[in-house]
Order: sequence, then structure tokens, then C-alpha cells
Amino acid sequence: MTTAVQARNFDEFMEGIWRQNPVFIMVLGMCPTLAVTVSAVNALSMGVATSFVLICSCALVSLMRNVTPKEVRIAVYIVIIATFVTVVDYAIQAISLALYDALGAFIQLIVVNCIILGRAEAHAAKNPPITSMINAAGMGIGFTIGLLSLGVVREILGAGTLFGVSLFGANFQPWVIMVLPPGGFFVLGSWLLLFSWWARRKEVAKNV
Amino acid sequence: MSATIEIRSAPHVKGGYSVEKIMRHVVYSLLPVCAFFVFQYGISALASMVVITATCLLTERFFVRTGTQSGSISDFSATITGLLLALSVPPGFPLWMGVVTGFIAIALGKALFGGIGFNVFNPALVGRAFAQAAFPTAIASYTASFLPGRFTEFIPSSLAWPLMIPPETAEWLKLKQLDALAGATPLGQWKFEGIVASAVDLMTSLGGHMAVGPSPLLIIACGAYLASRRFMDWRIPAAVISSAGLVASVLYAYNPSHFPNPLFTLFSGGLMLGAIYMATDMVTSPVTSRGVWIYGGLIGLLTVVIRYFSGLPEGVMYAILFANAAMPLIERISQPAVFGAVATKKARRSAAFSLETPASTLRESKDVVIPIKVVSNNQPPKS
Amino acid sequence: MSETAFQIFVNALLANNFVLAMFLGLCPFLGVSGRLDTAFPMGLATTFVMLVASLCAFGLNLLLGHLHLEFLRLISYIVIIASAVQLVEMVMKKYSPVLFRALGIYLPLITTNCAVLGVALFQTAREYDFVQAMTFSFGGGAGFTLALVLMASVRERLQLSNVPDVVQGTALSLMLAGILSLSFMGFAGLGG
Amino acid sequence: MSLLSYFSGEAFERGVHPASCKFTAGQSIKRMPFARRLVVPLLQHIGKPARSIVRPGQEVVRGELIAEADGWMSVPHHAPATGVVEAIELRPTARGPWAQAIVIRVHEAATQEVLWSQPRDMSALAPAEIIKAVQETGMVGLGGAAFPSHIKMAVPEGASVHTLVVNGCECEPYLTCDHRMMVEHARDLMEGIRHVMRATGVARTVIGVEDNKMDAVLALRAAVPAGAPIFVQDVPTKYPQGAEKMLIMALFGVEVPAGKLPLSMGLVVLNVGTLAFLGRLLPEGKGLTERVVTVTGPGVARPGDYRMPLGTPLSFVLDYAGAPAESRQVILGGPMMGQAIASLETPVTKGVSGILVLRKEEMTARAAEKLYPCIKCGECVQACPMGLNPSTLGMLAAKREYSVMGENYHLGDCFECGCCTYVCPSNIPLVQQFRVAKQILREKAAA
Amino acid sequence: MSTEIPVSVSKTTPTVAMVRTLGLVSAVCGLIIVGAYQSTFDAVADNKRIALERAVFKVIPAAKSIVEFLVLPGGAIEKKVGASDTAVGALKFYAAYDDTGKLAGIAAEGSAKGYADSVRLLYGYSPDCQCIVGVGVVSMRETPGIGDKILVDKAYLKNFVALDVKLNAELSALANEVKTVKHGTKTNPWQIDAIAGATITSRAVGRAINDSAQALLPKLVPGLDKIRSKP
Ligand SMILES: Cc1cc2nc3c(=O)[nH]c(=O)nc-3n(C[C@H](O)[C@H](O)[C@H](O)COP(=O)(O)O)c2cc1C
Ligand SMILES: Cc1cc2nc3c(=O)[nH]c(=O)nc-3n(C[C@H](O)[C@H](O)[C@H](O)COP(=O)(O)O)c2cc1C
Ligand SMILES: Cc1cc2nc3c(=O)[nH]c(=O)nc-3n(C[C@H](O)[C@H](O)[C@H](O)COP(=O)(O)O)c2cc1C
Ligand SMILES: Cc1cc2nc3c(=O)[nH]c(=O)nc-3n(C[C@H](O)[C@H](O)[C@H](O)CO)c2cc1C
Ligand code: SF4
Ligand code: SF4
Ligand code: SF4
Ligand code: SF4
Ligand code: FES
Repeated sequence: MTTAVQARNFDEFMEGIWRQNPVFIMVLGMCPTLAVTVSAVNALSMGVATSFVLICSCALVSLMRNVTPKEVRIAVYIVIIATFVTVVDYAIQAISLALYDALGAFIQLIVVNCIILGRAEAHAAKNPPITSMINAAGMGIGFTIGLLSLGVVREILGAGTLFGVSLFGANFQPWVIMVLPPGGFFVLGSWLLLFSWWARRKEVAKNV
Repeated sequence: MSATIEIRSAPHVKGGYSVEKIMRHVVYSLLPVCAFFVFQYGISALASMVVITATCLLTERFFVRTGTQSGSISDFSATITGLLLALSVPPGFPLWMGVVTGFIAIALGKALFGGIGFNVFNPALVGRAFAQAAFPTAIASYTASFLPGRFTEFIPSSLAWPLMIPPETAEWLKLKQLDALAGATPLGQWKFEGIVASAVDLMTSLGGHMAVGPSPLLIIACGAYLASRRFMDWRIPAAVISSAGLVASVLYAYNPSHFPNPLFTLFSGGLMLGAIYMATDMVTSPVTSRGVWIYGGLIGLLTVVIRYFSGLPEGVMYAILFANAAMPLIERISQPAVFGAVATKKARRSAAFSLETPASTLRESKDVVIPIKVVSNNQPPKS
Repeated sequence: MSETAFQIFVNALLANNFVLAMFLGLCPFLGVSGRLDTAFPMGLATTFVMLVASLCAFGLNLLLGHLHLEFLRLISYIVIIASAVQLVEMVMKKYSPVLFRALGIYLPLITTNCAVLGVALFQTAREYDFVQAMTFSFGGGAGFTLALVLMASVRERLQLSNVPDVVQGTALSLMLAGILSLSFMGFAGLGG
Repeated sequence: MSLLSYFSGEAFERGVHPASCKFTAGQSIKRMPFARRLVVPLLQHIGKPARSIVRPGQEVVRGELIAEADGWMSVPHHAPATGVVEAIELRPTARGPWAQAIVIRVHEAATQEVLWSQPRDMSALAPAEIIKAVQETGMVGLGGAAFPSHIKMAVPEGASVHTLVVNGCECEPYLTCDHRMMVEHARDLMEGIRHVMRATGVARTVIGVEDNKMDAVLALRAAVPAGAPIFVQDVPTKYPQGAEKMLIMALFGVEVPAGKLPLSMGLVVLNVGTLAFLGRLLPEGKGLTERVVTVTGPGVARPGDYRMPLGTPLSFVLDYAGAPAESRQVILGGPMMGQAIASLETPVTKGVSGILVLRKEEMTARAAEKLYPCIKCGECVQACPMGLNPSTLGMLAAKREYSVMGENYHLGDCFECGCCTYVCPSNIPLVQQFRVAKQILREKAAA
Repeated sequence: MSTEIPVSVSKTTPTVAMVRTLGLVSAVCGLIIVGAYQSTFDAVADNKRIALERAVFKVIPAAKSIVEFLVLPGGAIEKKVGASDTAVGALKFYAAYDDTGKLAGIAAEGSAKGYADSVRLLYGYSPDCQCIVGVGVVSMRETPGIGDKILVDKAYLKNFVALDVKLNAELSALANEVKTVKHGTKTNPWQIDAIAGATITSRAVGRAINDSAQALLPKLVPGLDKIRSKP
């Protein structure tokens, strides 16, 4: 019995990390994904901030799911999400202004990230708090992984460093484009290309 | 005998043009331009040209082999891409960056879309724009032309270690006692120092140690050959040059102390190379007649606007890329008028006959019976 | 330091294009840019919503500043903008069915997206006055529409190309957006 | 597009200039003897097939009616030679599918003379009677489209025509039969014009001849009866100058509205061959039993314009004109619009103006041409006389977007001249794709 | 974000229920926000102050404490109090004092259009040498690796060891305009030697300093004595 519950929870958790990864599979929340991933640290911070909002909002939405009439549910979700975003906003300001400046308006823009509203509507509104928090955590981690995989590539190529640690010595020629807007598009596009190439290869192998 | 007959539907004859032939002639016409570039900058330019073109060809071959894109390297289009790319980066561009740029040009600019004919953006310019954003310092570092010893000595930056920052050329130039002309391009000199180079020097590229590309006059001559043999659409350069010239003249007339003279604008930077060889890439330009003029006009306008008002000294590349992006829209609004779609009110003046019933020609004659009145219905009664 | 309205407009339209340089409104940009017929109305509708948002945010910011309730800024922006758009939608449905048919169906999709909330947040952060705020949101909307329309026309054209299977889909859109973004880099510094 | 053509005022915009290859223009028309068997398909024209009135085994005399018109949209056929009806059976035809045809075994001693005629006094006939007489000759347009001529002459209720346009352009490369007709049979042509002018009630006639046939222009001008309102006009040589809309543009400077017939502008367009034959056949009261066909091409040893009994099988023609066995492709019509045929048993019919034979060399050269994707050079757009966008149409066709082609890109206005395919450096079979697309759209519309 | 609005609802919920839920949500959320705001208020204010001090200390090395002042359009200098709105046309500057309470220098903000967007910077002015003694960036969106060299390029930063901004005899404007010149061509102490490859950003810095100093210094210098010591 417990194992069944555990297995289900594990499934819920893994859903966002792999099967429905918000960045690579669902391609949601693209604006922060591309805008803040110029370095691994920024990517990680944004991922954590979003995960926090995601988990807290889902918990609250789930708690209130039985007293929320259908007509006003969106308004309720929005208010809840905006609340936690405000909390995160102040928390980051309190932790580090430099980070706050680097992430810019995109912290506040977490409000409109479709992942969160999507989770609230599709999952938290129909499931008990624990389940939906597990699911949200999976999503959040999936999102963070997505952000990191962009941030890492962009930082390594764009600055020759990883988490601020120099990798190739002082003479490395940074590929400035990687930290510019086009670089964001190209790196995410390349990841998607890699995945679809991989999937295709597996398919071909299966057919042979 | 009837068994060996072959069927193919009309038409059964063909005009004398083929993709390979067009592309081959563009390569021929580029050869003098490339030769002059090598004459100006020596072995660095030659090495850059060889490396970039080879990278383009290898990349093309790779993607054709893997079935990603159509075409083949024998159609010469990748050769054109490579040569134009090499002509549009500084002669001392590090060779390893040349490899990156050449690869990006074909991979991102062409193979991604399915190969020859399917790309929306000019591949050479996609490569160059990538390089400009990735290595902005290296791509803006020109050296002066006609340096002594250029045929025996590489510009130091050419041979930079892969992935590493190219060495400063300033020291090297100092050795040549030419540090006063550290290689600012005429456009850069105008933009940042207000110095306007002589248009005649710019046209010939022969005005001493200038940091310029091949002579615009040579490019025009080679382009004229292509246009005269119909390998290139003359309307595009005509539109680009006249629109850029017009905008530049208007601004010059408005404030001659702030804006350079139009001749400077036309013959400096990459405008001629862009107008004649890059804007004319048929794949990425409109097919419709009106569209071609709009497209060229847009390029000329944007070039001048970017040069004069944006942060960058040169804008031809961005203007062409933007116009490439706008090409489908331009084509959409400029579809040709179908014959007979618009009711022609007036006949052409040159026409030999008028459609009005020619009463004056109604003359009786013995041989010809002229009807007295127009028959309005001469169908036999239905049976 | 105050930018002129013209500079703000050109910046938001080209040099710092909302989509291609500032990464705002990417979801609709990637999602609705498949066909020109829908892209253009979508762009118009978004521009319209951005104007509404900008207007609301401007008023709201004055009010909140007056009441010293800045910490409620985000939550009130989002609620007020969403409601205002709903209201406009209802008014439009009632009084201008033609306009509603052209734009209305897009409105619920864009009640709030990054571009809409972004315009409100940026104008607040930059302390724009009323005229500046309105040109900013109009320029941003126009820039969004320009990017969307260019993207849609290119994608429509690519329907007739042999784009390799692996590239098809979001990857292609992203690569295209990257190249478009590259070609917009030439406009850097234009607005000033 | 060359700078020169951009500024020179040409007759119509766009079009192409294929090598003319009119090698047979200097030779006079020769006769072709009878084949052993002649095959007369019942449908040789646009419209309804004729109804056979002979039985197998029946003797027929040259010129005798063997199939009668089945209504207004049909024309009768006459026996092309004296002989015996051997069978009425399915036979290969130029149009592709096998069709009902009357097979006549020619008498060994048959003469070329037409034995069957009913001379009539043309000046006594009313317009409607002339038109009836035209139908009785079995005449269809000899310019290639094989549209029944009497229908064109019949002016429908409410409409009126004022000018007869005679099409002597012969813009297709290789073909010279119209050219020779104009040079050698100018008087017949004038006679034909005279009858048709009376029948249609037009006030004048304009003959348009491409300016690479100035000898024909001079011959025609010399033949115009003094004072007659018949004008011979040379027009620039350019393909497809012979298409009626292009010719009207060259002569009158106006565009026939899309989807409309020349009739809507008061014009009737007929081919020179059509009129020249009518000039002979009408007063003599004979039927159409032969036509002039250009037999030419690199694969032919004795090219020339031959006066040929209708129904002659191609195998006989090729033997006679000396086409070697390795000939690979036989085309009915000119190289731009002509139809490659599958069987050499196909007979010459009323609409066949040329027989073009290509050798293996030309075939392998064509086969070696590499197919590329459209490189958007725009040559086709600058070649399409109808002002279409074949480049986009071609890309749409490759993706099977047929209805978009029809609705947004005016596929229906394409008259299949082949200019686009001719110029395409990527060797895309554009017009071929358009034919298929039109066929599919027609089937869809019919369904 | 797709906020699908249900157009037709089959069974309408009573209004009371909706209002109740919304009220509940608002109350809960209000609490959370106010809680977060209160608990972070001090930390955020501290952070901001520290950031400002750090910036000022960086451009005026001797500084130990700062005071914010306003120069009113009329020329009067007054201490800025509270977060109240500044009067129209007033210029803000920071006076930095050393540990003895003596004026160590003045810091002020300037901004100008750079390559991508405006570059906002803080510069330190030393009344003793009448020159700029340090420059720091408040915010910019210049290209990393190119434009942001103005923060790290040693040769470039040397420009601001003592950049001459003397006033002219009438104290109405700078004696010499601060001007950015092409890399390697600096000849005068009031010129800034640009970074090769980032001329545009370098010029923005020059323009920002020039514009701000032209506006501030003619008003500030006559009243300097009033703020010589820490108020
Ligand atoms: C269905 C149909 C109806 C036509 N009706 C007439 C007509 O009423 N009068 C006329 O002069 N020509 C008529 N035409 C003939 C056209 O004018 C034209 O000569 C014919 O289609 C061949 O054109 P082409 O030789 O240029 O290909 C008709 C053609 C078709 C296909
Ligand atoms: C592309 C094209 C080329 C044509 N070329 C000729 C030509 O050279 N000579 C000619 O008589 N008819 C030509 N035609 C047919 C004419 O359009 C028209 O149908 C014919 O002249 C009518 O005369 P008919 O009915 O007596 O054949 C051409 C049609 C097309 C569509
Ligand atoms: C992607 C890209 C980013 C650039 N970013 C900057 C920048 O941040 N600051 C700057 O001054 N110039 C920037 N530039 C402009 C060029 O480097 C410009 O050529 C240079 O500033 C002026 O050349 P010079 O300093 O060698 O005379 C950028 C150019 C590109 C293509
Ligand atoms: C007149 C002409 C100009 C061309 N210009 C370019 C060019 O600027 N850049 C390029 O990559 N290829 C150029 N090509 C080659 C080719 O068209 C191009 O690679 C296609 O975009 C490949 O699909 C040119 C070809 C011709 C005929
Ligand atoms: S075949 Fe059709 S599309 Fe091609 S040129 Fe002729 S009319 Fe135009
Ligand atoms: S295009 Fe079609 S309809 Fe027109 S004549 Fe040819 S086959 Fe007939
Ligand atoms: S001629 Fe061929 S390659 Fe050129 S545009 Fe037309 S279809 Fe494309
Ligand atoms: S915010 Fe709107 S446009 Fe973006 S993904 Fe969500 S539903 Fe689509
Ligand atoms: S994340 Fe920006 S619009 Fe969706």
C-alpha cells in the first residue's frame, strides 16, 4: 500500500522533471528561461524562486480548492500567485541586491509564468496539498534543470566560466553572442534539436 | 520501335540556364575581387579565404551526406558563401573564428532550412552576423592595406590559438612604423572622429594604407558582367544604390556638416559588395518585379539609417538580413497582376489598331463583299 | 536624462524590441506566429492590451504611491489589468461587434502575459511620465507586432520548404527568432 | 531580366525567346502519299465526337462524309482516301486514351484527288448559311487547339463583333506550316477571310504575322484585294506571340480580361491555315480531308512541310520523312506546347500542326539535367506572359496545396505555354505540375 | 498566461460564496504580503544603504560616511530629508566625509546613451584638485565583454585618477569640456582615452560626466564652503 503511494508520488514528482519538463517538452515560461540564463547562478536563483512560488501557490490553491467557486477560480489563483511572487521579490532584495538587479523584472514576471497558473489549474485544484506540492516540486526542479542547462552552456561559452570559476584561463575568447538575446534563442533551440535528434535516433533504432 | 519511345510532357526544349551555371559564373566573377583582396592584404587574406571557403564546403558536404539538406557541393553555392564571407570579414580575422563562422553560415543559415533554395536568410550574412555578435572586437579589427611584407608575413591575429583571444595587432603595426593608422575603417573614422575619406580613394581602394575591402569599382565591373549575362538581377543593386544615395543626399543637403557626402556613403564600407553580391542572392530576395524594388529600396534606406543614427558604423549586413526577414511579406504584397485582371481602360499608344469600329475603313470593292450592317446573331436555327 | 517620446518609441520598436531583445511575450510569439492571418490581429490585440495595462499601471502607481502601499504594487497591477481587459472586452462586445470579432477572440489569451505585465513594471521602474509611458507601451506593442508579423510570414514561407524533420517545431521557431534577433542588433543605439 | 528589354516597348510583357529552329521555312509544301491504312478518330476536336455513318466493309470515296456532326458542338469527318472501311474500333490517339476510330484500308490505286464535292455559290448564302457550310466542312482550328471553327464564327445573341483577327504568328520553334501556307496560299487565305467576314459581319480583318516571316507579310500584302479592309501587321517575334490574348495585346494594345474570350471585345481569332483551307473548301463544297503538317526536328532526315491526309499513322510519316530508328521522342505540335506520344500508331488528326522528332542526344541531355529546389531566381515570374507567379505555384504544387494554387495564385489563368519550365534553371517541371494540379482541381470541382 | 474565462456557466454559484472566497483569499494573501514586507524591510533598507555607500566609497576612496544633499534651482544647497519628492529642477548629490568629519569629496550621478541603452554612473569629484577621482556604474545594459570593459579596463580607469573639470573664470561652466577621444590619442587632462572596440560606451561615460558636471558644478562650487564639514 505504502509502496503504491510512494510510487505514485514518485511519478508525480518525475512528471515535471522529465515527461512534462516545462522548458524542453512543454516550452512554457520562455521569457524568464531565455532572459535570465546568462549565467548559471542566475539560472539557479531564478529556478529556486520559481519553484518556491510554484510549491507555495499550489499548496494554498489546493487547500482552498473546496471553497473556491469555479467562476472566480482564476482570480483566486492569480492573487495567490502574485502574493508569493511579492514575497520572493522582497526576499531576494533582502538577500542580495546584485542578484536582484541581475534578474531584473523577471522575478515579478513569475506571476505570469504559465507553468504556475497551469499547475494550479490542472493539478492543484484537483488534488490534495501533499500530492500537488510533490508535483509542483517536480515541476520546479524540472524548470530549474532546464534553466541550468541553458545557463551553464551560455556561461561557459559566453564568459569561459562556470558558477564564476574560470575554466580556460585568462586568454579565453568569450563568445559574446551567448550572453546576448540571440544566444539565448540559439542555445535553447540547439538543446531542442539535440533532443529531437536523439528521439529520432531511438525511434530508428527501434524500427530496425 | 514504339517500345523505345520516351514520353515527357511539354515543353521539350529548355533555356540555357542551370543552377550550376549561374553559381559557377558568380564564382568566376568573384575571382578578380578575391584576387584584389589578396593583393591588398597578402597571405593572411588568402589563408582566411581558403579556410573559410573550405569550412563552408565541408559543412555543406556533411549535411548533404547526412541527408539533412538538398543540393551538393558541386553546385558552387557554398563556394560563393565562403568567398563572400571571407571578403566581408577583416583580413586578419583569426582563422579559428573563420572556421566557426563558416560552419555557422552553412549550418544555421542553410542546412537548418533544408539546403539550397529553402533558406530565408543569406547564409553568408547569418554567419557574419553571428561572428559580429560573438567576436565583435575581432570582426571590427581591420589592418591597413598594402603593408610591406604582407606576402611573407601573417597578420598576428590570423594565427591566434583556437578559442583564445587574438593577440593585439597594435604592437605589430608599431614595428612597421604604421601605428598612426591602426586600422580604423573609413566608416569608423567618420563615425567616431568625423573624418570623411576621399570618395575617389574609396572607389579605387588605392588611396594608400586604408582599411578597406576590394575596390568598389572592381566590384561594380564584376557585377556588371553578371548582370549583362543575366546571372544576376540588376534591379536589386540599382534599387539599393539609388535608395541609399537618395536618402544620403537628402540628409546631406539638410545638414552637410553633420552628415557625410553621399559619395562617401555609397563607396565606403560594404555597401557595394552588399548591394551587388549579397542583396542579389536570389534565394533570399523576392521573385516579383515590384517586390525586388521594394526590397532593394528597404536595404538602401536601412543601411543609411543604421550608419547615421545607430551605435554601429556599418549597417549593410543588418539591412540585408532585415530585408530577408521581410522578403515573404514583400512578396505577398507585390504579387504580379494577372494578365487581364485589371480591365485596361486605355489601349497602349503604340498599338497599331484601335478597337473602335473603324468606320473610315469601310470601303466597297469589287473583290470583297463588305457587310452593310453588323450581324448580331448569325447562329443557325436550333434543330 | 529624460528620453524623448520619439526615442522611447524607436527603442521599444527596434533597438530594444520587446520580444527579440527584452524577451517579453515569448509564449504568444512562439505560439501564434504560425500564420500571418492570426499573427497580425494578435499583435494588434496585444498592443491594445498593453496600452490598457500601461494606462492602468500609471494611475495605480500614483494611487499606491500616495497611500504608501508600494508593496501591493504587483498584486494590484495584475488584478487591475486583468479586470480592465475583461471590462474592455465586454464593452467592445456590446458596442463594436466588428472590432470584437477581429480582436476579441485573442483578448482572453493575452489578458496577462510577460509583455503586458512587463510594460507596466518597466514603466514604473523607469519612472516614466504619462506621455512617456504611453509611447513606451505603444512602441512595445508595435515592436511585438512587427516581430510577430515578420516571424509569421517567414514561418509561412518555410511551410513550402523542406525543413528537416528534426528541426521542425519549436526548435525551428527558436532558431528563426535567434536569427531575427541577430538582425535586429543592427538597430542598437538607434533611439538616441 | 535584361536591361534592354526593360525599356524597349515590347508587344506584350514577359515571354521568352527560344531558338527558332525553323529549318523548313524555305521549302515549299510537299505532298505525302497515302499510307496503307488511315485511322480517323471520331473525336479530333474540343466538343462532342462525331457519329459514324459507315459500316465495316463499306467502300468510301475520298471526301465522302463518313461521320456526321452530333449536334452544334461537333463536326463531321470525311473520308481522307478512297478505300474500304476495315473496322470501327478503339485506337490510340494523340490525346492519350484510346478512342473510337474509323480505319480505312486505302485502295492501292487511290488518287489524291478529292472525288466528292458539292460546289456552291458563296455569294448567295446568308451569314447563317455560311456558318452551316463551315460546319459541314468539318473544320476545326488548325492552329492547334482544334476548336470547332463554326462555333467561333457564330456571334451569340446580344454580342457583336467588329474585327476578324487572323493569327499568322506561328511562334512555336521548328513549325513552319502556317508560314508556308501564307506564302503559297495567300489567295486562298483572302478568299477564306472574305467568307468569314461575311459570315460574322465584321468590318475589317487584321492579320498578325511575327516579324521573322517578312516574306509572308509581303506575300499577304500583295494578295490583299485592292481597297479591302484587310491589314497585314508584323508583330515582334517572341514566344507565345501566337496565343490569342498576346496577339490581341500586340495588335490592339489591350488585355483581354481574365476569364473572358476575345469575343467579349468584338474580336474573332482564327488561324491562317484554318482560313486558307476554308477559302478552298467552302466554294467547292468539300470536307477537310488533309492538312499541312511540319515534320521536323534533329531526328528527321528529310524535314519539310507536308500536305498530309488526315489519319496517316505517325510510323508511316516518320518512315517517309526518314526518321532513324533510334529516334526517341516524337512530339505532336511544337517543342513548347506539343504533346509527346506513346504510340507511333497514333494518327495525324486535324489539330496536329507539327511532328517533331528528337534524338537520343537531346533526350540524354534533358535527362542529365539536375533537379534543384526552386532558387527563387524569379526567371519564371519574368517569363510568364499571363503574369502569374510560377515560382510560388511550383512550391505549392510540390506540397500538394492545389486549392491554394487555384484560389490565391490564379492557377486557372495559366494557359500552359511552358515559358516557366523553359527558363527554370532548377529544371523544375512547372507547367507539368500545373497541368496535374488543374486536372485534380477539375476532378474535385466535378466531384 | 491563459486565463480562460468561462463564458456560460450552467449552474451559477451564489454571489455570497464568491465574495466570501475572494475575501478569504485577500485576507490570507494580505497577511502574507505584509508579513513578508515587514520582515524584510530592514534587511532591504540596509542592503540599499550599503550598496549606495559602497558605490560612493568606491569613487571617493577617503570617504567614511555620506550625506545626501540637494542643489535647488536657485543655487541653495540643502540637506535631503526623508523620502519626500524632490523639488523640480533640484540636483541630487552625495557629500562624503572622512572619519574626522571633513569633506572628502562629492559624488553625483550622470547618465548618457551608450551602445544598447543608457549608462548610469556615479562619479566622485574632489573639490581640492577640481577633478574627477573615480567613476562607478550604477546601471547599464552594455554588451558584456565589450561595453562592460569600462568597469575593468585598467588603462581606461586611469583616465579617472584625476580628470580635469575645472570651472572657467566666471564659474559658469567647465573651463574645458570633458571629451572622449579615440584610443591612444589623449593629450589633455580633460580628455578621456577611449577603449579600443568600445568607443561608444566610452563616449557615453564622457558625455554623462560632462553633462552632469556642467549642470552641477557651477551651482555647487560657490556653496562648497557650507558643507565643508559634516552637518
Ligand atoms: C468551352 C469553350 C467555349 C468556347 N466558346 C467560344 C465562343 O463562344 N466563341 C469563340 O469565339 N470562341 C470560343 N472558344 C474558343 C476560344 O476562344 C479559344 O479560341 C479556344 O479555347 C482555343 O484557344 P487557344 O487556341 O488560344 O488555346 C471556346 C473555347 C472553349 C474551351
Ligand atoms: C501559348 C500558345 C501559343 C499559341 N501559338 C499559336 C500560333 O503560333 N499560331 C496560331 O495560329 N495559334 C496559336 N495558338 C492558338 C491561338 O491562341 C488561337 O487559339 C488560334 O490562333 C485560333 O485559331 P484557330 O481556332 O483557327 O486555330 C497558341 C495558343 C497558345 C495558348
Ligand atoms: C554585438 C555587438 C555588441 C557591441 N557592444 C558594444 C558595447 O557594449 N559598447 C561599445 O562601445 N560598442 C559596442 N559594439 C560596437 C562595436 O564594437 C564598435 O565597432 C566599436 O564600439 C567602435 O569601434 P572602435 O572602438 O574600434 O572604434 C558592439 C557591437 C556588436 C556587434
Ligand atoms: C547573384 C548571386 C548572389 C549570391 N549571394 C550570396 C550571398 O551573399 N551569400 C551566400 O551565402 N550565398 C550567395 N549566393 C549563393 C546562393 O544563392 C546561396 O548560398 C543560397 O542562399 C543557398 O540557398 C549567391 C548566388 C548568386 C547567384
Ligand atoms: S505555363 Fe502557365 S505559369 Fe507557366 S509561363 Fe505559361 S502561363 Fe505562366
Ligand atoms: S488548359 Fe485545360 S481547359 Fe484549357 S484548353 Fe488546356 S486542357 Fe482545356
Ligand atoms: S525559374 Fe525555377 S528556380 Fe527560378 S524562381 Fe522560377 S521556379 Fe524557381
Ligand atoms: S501565456 Fe498565453 S500565450 Fe503564453 S503559453 Fe500561456 S496561454 Fe500560451
Ligand atoms: S513567459 Fe513571457 S509570455 Fe510567457
